[in-house]
Amino acid sequence: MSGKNGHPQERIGVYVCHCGSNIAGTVDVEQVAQWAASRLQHRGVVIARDYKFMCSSLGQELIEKDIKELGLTRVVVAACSPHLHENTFRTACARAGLNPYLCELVSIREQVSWVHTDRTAATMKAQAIVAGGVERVLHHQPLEPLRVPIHEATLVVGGGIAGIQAALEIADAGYPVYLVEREPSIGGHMAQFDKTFPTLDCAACILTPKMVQVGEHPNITLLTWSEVEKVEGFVGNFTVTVRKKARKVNTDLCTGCGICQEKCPKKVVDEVYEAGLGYRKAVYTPFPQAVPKYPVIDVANCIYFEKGTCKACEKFCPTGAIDFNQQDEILTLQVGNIVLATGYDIFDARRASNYGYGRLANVFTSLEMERMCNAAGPTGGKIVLRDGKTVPKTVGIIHCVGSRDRNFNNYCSVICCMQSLKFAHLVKERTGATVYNFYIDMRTPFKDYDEFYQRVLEEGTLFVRGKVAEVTDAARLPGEEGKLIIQVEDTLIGKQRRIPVDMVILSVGLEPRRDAKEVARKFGIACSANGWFTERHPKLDPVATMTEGIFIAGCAQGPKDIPASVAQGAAAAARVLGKIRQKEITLEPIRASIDESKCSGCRICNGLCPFNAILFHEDRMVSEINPALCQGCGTCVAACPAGAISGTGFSNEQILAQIEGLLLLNLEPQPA
Amino acid sequence: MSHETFEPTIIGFTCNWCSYRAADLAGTSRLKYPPNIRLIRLMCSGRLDPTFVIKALASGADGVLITGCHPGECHYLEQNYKALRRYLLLRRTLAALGIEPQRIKLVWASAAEGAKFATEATAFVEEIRALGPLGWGKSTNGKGLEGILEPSQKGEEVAA
Amino acid sequence: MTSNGKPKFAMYWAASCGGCEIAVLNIHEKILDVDANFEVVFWPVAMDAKYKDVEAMPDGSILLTLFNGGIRNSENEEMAHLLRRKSQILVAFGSCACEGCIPGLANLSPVQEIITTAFHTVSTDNPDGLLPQPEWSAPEGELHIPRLLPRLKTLAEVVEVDYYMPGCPPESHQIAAVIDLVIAALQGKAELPPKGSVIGAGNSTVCDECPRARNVKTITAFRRIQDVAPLDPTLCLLEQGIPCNGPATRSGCNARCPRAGAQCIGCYGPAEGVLDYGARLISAFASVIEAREPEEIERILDGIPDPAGQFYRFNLAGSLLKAARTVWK
Amino acid sequence: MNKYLYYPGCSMETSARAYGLSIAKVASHLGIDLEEIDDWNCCGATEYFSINPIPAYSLIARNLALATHQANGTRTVVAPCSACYLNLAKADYYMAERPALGEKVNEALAAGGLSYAPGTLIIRHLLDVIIHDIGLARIKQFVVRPLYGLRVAPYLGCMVPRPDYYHRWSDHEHPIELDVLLKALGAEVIDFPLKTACCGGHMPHIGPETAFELLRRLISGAVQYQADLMVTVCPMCQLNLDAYQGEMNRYFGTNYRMPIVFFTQLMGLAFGIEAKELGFGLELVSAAKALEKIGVEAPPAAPPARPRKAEGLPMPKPLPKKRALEEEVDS
Amino acid sequence: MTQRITIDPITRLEGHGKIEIFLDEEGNVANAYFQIPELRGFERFCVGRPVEEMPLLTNRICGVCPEAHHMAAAKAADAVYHVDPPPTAKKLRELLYSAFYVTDHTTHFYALGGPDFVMGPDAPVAERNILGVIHKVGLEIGSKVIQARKYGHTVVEMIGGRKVHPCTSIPGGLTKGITEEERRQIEEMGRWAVEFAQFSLKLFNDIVLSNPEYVDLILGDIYTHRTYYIGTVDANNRVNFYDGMVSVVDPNGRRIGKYAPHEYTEWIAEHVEPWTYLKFPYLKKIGWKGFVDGEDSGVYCATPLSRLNAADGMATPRAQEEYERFYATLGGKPVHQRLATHWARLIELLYAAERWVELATDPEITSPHVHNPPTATPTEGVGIVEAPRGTLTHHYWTDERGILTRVNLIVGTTNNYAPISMSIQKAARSLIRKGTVITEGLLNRIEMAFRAYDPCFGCATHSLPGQMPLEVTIRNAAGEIVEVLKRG
Repeated sequence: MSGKNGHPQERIGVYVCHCGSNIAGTVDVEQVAQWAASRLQHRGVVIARDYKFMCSSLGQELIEKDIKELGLTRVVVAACSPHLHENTFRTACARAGLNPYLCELVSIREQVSWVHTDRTAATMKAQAIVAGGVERVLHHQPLEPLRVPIHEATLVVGGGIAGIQAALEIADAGYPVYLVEREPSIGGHMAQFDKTFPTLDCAACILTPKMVQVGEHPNITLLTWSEVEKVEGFVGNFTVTVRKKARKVNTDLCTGCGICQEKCPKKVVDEVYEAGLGYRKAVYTPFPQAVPKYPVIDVANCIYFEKGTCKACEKFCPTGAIDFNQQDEILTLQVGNIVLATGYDIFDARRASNYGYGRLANVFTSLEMERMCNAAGPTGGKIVLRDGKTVPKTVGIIHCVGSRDRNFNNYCSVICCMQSLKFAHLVKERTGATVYNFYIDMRTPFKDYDEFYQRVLEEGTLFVRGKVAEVTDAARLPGEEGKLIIQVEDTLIGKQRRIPVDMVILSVGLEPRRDAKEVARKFGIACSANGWFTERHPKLDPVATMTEGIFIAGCAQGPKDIPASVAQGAAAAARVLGKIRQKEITLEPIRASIDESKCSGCRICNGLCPFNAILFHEDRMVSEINPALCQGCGTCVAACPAGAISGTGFSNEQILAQIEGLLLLNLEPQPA
Repeated sequence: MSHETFEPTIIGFTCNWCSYRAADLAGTSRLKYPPNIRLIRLMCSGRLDPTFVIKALASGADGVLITGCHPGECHYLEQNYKALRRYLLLRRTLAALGIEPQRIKLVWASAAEGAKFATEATAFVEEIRALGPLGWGKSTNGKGLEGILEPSQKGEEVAA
Repeated sequence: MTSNGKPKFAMYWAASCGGCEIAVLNIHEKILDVDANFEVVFWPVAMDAKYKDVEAMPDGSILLTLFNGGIRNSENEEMAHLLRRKSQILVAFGSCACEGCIPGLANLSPVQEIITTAFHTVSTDNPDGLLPQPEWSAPEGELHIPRLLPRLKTLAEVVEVDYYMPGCPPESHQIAAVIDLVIAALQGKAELPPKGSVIGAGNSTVCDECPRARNVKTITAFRRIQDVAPLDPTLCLLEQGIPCNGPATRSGCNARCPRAGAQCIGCYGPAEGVLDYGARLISAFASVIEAREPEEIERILDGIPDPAGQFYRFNLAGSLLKAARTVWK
Repeated sequence: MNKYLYYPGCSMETSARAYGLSIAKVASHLGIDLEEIDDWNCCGATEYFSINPIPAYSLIARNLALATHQANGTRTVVAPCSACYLNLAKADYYMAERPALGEKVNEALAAGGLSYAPGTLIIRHLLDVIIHDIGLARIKQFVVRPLYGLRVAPYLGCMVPRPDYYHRWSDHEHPIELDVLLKALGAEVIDFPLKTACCGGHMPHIGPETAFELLRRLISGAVQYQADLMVTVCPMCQLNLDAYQGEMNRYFGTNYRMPIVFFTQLMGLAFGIEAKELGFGLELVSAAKALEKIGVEAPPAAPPARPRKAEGLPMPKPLPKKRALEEEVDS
Repeated sequence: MTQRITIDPITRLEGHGKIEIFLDEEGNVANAYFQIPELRGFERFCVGRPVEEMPLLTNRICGVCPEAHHMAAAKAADAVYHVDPPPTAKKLRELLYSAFYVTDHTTHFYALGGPDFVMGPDAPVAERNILGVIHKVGLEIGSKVIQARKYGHTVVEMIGGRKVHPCTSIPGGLTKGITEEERRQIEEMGRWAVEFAQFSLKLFNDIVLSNPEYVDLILGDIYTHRTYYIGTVDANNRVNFYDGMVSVVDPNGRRIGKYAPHEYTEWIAEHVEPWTYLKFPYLKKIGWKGFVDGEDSGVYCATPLSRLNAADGMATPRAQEEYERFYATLGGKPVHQRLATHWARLIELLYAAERWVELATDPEITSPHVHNPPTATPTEGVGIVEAPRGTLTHHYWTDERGILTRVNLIVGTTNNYAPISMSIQKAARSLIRKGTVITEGLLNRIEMAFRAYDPCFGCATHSLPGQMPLEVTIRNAAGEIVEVLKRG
């Protein structure tokens, strides 16, 4: 093994840190240094020092001095975790003219002094770790960090409030943005809402101005009724393929007058915008303030596309904008960064069949309720039963439907409590009905939220603490006939209760988009088990992902309310702008490469790379790795049966040598 | 070495993003585990080449602990599944060579699971202690494999 | 062949099957070049030779020795040392000398077990359970047979080796090429490769020479060759589920077995710079298995009923572990 | 011809003879070949579980073991009784889930030279088999005397849809398998909210008052919905609702006369089989009056699956799994 | 006074041997032990391997006759899986095998056994080898010899995938067939091989049979043993190498029976001596009576000579002629003179070549249907072929997955261990006498004694590889070493 035959030509310096008493308290650092100097001399160790705080400027200067005066060619620092100070010592070496990657930082604090108590054992382990570092560093090679220029444009996926915010921030900073939205209009869920808690200001009133801004912004290319099909490339240089679905409406001619919608004879239940509670036409804009204003023809439901006749819209369109032959367009975008704000789906209340949604007419979901309350909604803002006229006298609002429930989702959906309070208020305000809230725990954090709770309490809404067992129309006691009976254990009085109501509102939870996992795969980012996109760090890096250049915002990352979504949108934008301003980014030069002369073209590695960095040349029958796409995980290095793939920074030689070191295989015989 | 006093030597492989950080967290949280385990940092459990494990065992380690991100949380998306597969096949092969498969162990630990790392490490050291020395060379004699070749070479000839 | 100042050539077999000798004879006409350019001083299988002469020769007086066979008993070891002393260039010739080959599988069990098994087969008439004895006093006197080493060793484990020439046996065209090279070097027309290199083999693995069509590898099941019917004559065997060792086995044989519809069993040993053949193969096979759930993976792995044999068929003695644990104990 | 192993259970010959008779008729009509398991024993529908699980499970497993020996060509065991179905399924499931239990049970079985490997058999309820193996489409073809005008309350009880180890049912709270079957027969099916509520189980013996309340809820529910009769899939439900209806009336001073019949009996009728052969008349609360209605022809067109009012707000569609069944019956 | 001469190592036989000779008071030979110091453990380490690998693993028992092990293993594996390969597969295997026989017998005659005759037993050592032969008989013939081996190997490679250690036989047949183009070449080479075989017989005739000194040597008592003989024969009791029943004849040439592979344990048993790693097979029905010949001793012989003795003739015309001439010349069946084995070998060479052509011209031979996938559960099976050096028996037991649980091998040369030992003893007795001046040639004659068997201890010692030079140690009655006769 190359580790054994040694590298006499290398001159290694070993530096053992006391870290005050953090290390020295448990490890005999002087001993470790002396040991290294004697037992590892024949491995090239020319100097081994211990010092109070290696990371201090004095400590660093010590290293720099030795590099210069002793002509060190390798440096091993035994101190804290590389995640803390690797950079510090690398830069120190660089200052002294030594390639920073010829320095190895091994942890004898997190891995030794802080986790062990026996001084002798700890010291011995520290020695082993140092030996490992020395053996390893012998095989280090000088490396240059990779520099990649960053394309100025940014792709924002999802036109909800988070995406809108991100797009505007970046565009306002003067950089081009592509905003891709699946639906005919941007606006997302917020556009469906009536009021927003806790301030009760009208969602449309605060959202539409932003939507209009987006629509008009010179730096924003708005691509609605479009979906991302493919993402290739890497931070700074993504190539994105977008399918712009055929609107069947020529947007250059369309004025958005809406005549086509009036004249269209085909009525369709609007499952998306009206949450299934209302109707739209086969040619439609989801709502009056839609941005862009242009309608789309819903081919699946259009009579013309079904039967070949009708064309009412075409007949009446004053500008002849209807174009039945319009085809999908495929666009290729060059962008440097990507923000994913793809939002959420609501929990499908039909799954909790004990609450009877879908079977019992007067059980509604919170989203249906939003539409019902909305002045622009199917009932013009009137709160009525499914029959469309009867005003409810008693209303039950059930919290945590599909959330905090092991049968469905264990997590808390964050918004339901406040939303339920909002409905309680609206229902009271508009119908004067008696309102019950059935909750497990009230969760009203953040500014002015709990105040709102107090207010609703004062308004006389009744709160029952308990998880509802079932909603049924099976009357059993006098007074229950024709009502919906809510069976619940009131845990505050410890009694089973049957509460007859006219209307039930299910405060349904938030779930990841049905296709979240697929999207994650498409963009090469990670998903948590239940499908929320995973952030790089839950606290310190909440909007970045493990994949350089791809950021996340809003509910795609996890349930959150409007303020939080907006904040994240802005945060993601800030991160993107930061990158753009760097002009280029440097990547750790930890990369795999293939020695073509050794590659047998067996294609074992071809399918292993999640970043598609490995390409196969049919002509030469060899594989090749694109260094810019490679993220350096080393899976292919480990998999190559021909040993044709090597990885910088973590080469076989380095690891094997470190193993020998850790096992103290190549020690100078004990001086007698 | 007799069983009571047997102190196993264990090599642990960690991935840069989850389990190494878990180890760091164990440290910063001052959680204790036995000093028998010495860690090597890889970028990803997918980098784990079975050669490393065999090399460690052949060079005097009594056990090898392999750690990585939880399935579905791999920094590199799904490379830890490759680690899982290699681990399962390697175990079978080692077993066929008479090495107790329990001497290598795969543990998932997220960056937040410092405590889990410490408990798993402690548990593993005990498991290996119970199994006794592996006997492929002694880590401390400075010669690795040869270390145990010597005795067998002294008694080179075996009575047929 | 009379001594005539020609450089001296020797070929010797230790624990081997003789296939290497045959492979050398199979260079056919080339054998005459050997005759023309070398004085063959020692080659038991092909000629009467003088052991004492070998001993008598000055150290380093043999230019080239092809040593085949593994080191199974002390005599093998002595011969290895003797020929090392006498030879300028000592070549570990063939899989046995390089990495132990099939006989190396003996390192899966203790030598005692091996002997006991051999002397208790169905056809053995051995009521008293007799076993061969190193010393035995026959009525006429003492008889001796050598004792066996506890495990089979590779040549490099007992002496320093200049070159390695893998293969079971090495392909004749490779042998011919090497002989040409040495002759050319003798005439100063060529450079010999640096000591310790592998000669007479390719730099890549068997797939490199295999004509079979290949796709991105994914394995959903391993299958035994006799169960695969019909065998696709043009598609990669591994992709047909047959555990072919080609991807990890050094090239140089021109992918003979895969060409003939049989999976590569690995006789050319590990590729350049590979430390442990089995480990590479384990890693490669496991990496491309199409499954995520442990149960599912285990189910697929059941398709490899004999991992030790599959991954260390030729390489056990030369692997990092060298032998099964029972042998070390 | 669909072939199944048949586990009748103890009630077919006694309290639920009507069920037994009608099953025989309907099965041969639909070409369902039910091969009775030889020497079957009690399904273990006792309180024994709470005393000592091993004998309880062994008792059940014996039936499964016997079934495997007989299983030539088929792996499916059909039980018409919900309790039998549940217990057999339960044994199969837990023997697999808890290997330790499996071993113990097999030790016990070994005494009789038997053994059972969990998962070998598929245990299904008769209703499930009829819906999914025969299919509503084919059933419709057999209907010669549609049950037009008969208003029925489909009642499953608790043991068929729960815990539903193998996810066979469309819903645990409100499965619609029985509903669509009866619709296929031409009956007018009410959306009976209590279709999986408790029938009282063993309570009539232990705490009659409790049992009566439970029965009252069910029967009054069916009455509210103006059902002509209740349709069950379980001998115990049928027994409780039928046999204790009188006492329940006495207890509450009510006067309900709700006939309780087995779904197979109605199938038989719709197929044109004579009422007597289907065991009608064996029930205590006579179904005669209800049956007269079927004599009445000139039926109203079978009501649509889910009436959607012209005005008012649209209802959400049911989940795909249910929709499929409904579409099949509507088609 | 003691004289010492040294021969070392024993040469020109594949594998190794060691001879101990004890003298009595008069200095005459009291006893001679022929020891085999090796044992490779295939019976042990093949356990646990999948049975389909045996044709590949057991190849490595012997690189001189891997084809024999490949075939025996393949046939045993077929039996284990209870599967019958398609006719074409069987014919291709036999074709490969015939071509191999040509190569192997050629190698032995010209490179190993021949030199003793061609160069003469007393010729200078340095010349008593294949190159010597080539020098003597002329390069033109030398290249013929090389050609013969080359052609044989080419066919082995075409059908077996490799020149040495073929790889195409699997349970149920072969992994591939041959093309018409290949068939044509094979036929061509076959026809050449027939001529070469005839040429070789003529050469033997001219150099050996026409030399009274050699004829005496052959017919002389030194190399004669009246033992039993076995050999595989076809339905018509003609010699067959690949398939058939094993025929057993007694020292008077009477056939005492024939056995099928799975019956071998009823006929063959192996005797154990503690002073050697090799076992001594003998005929169970007759029993082990020690190293003696005659009707009462179970010692038998399995060589080309034995095969001729055990059969009623050859299955091809020219070989049949030679067969008849053979017995006519040597005075009828059975022939007990071991040195006649060299002649018998050449007759087999001719048969193999003729069979080669027969099969190459078989209409079915190019059919693509060469594999019947096994369907039955694997259990146990025996495969027998005639290896050039004797009847080769492979016997496997597997579990239901076809993983070997037990293996038994009785290898060609092993059959002849007892007779070889006897030949050596006899040679020693008759050649080493008080006051005998032991010459190079004389020691070579001792070697000739067993070289006739073309013993392959690479094979025989399948049970554990290891090199072991032959040394003849002579001890006096006191057990002191009188001399160590090492070759050289």
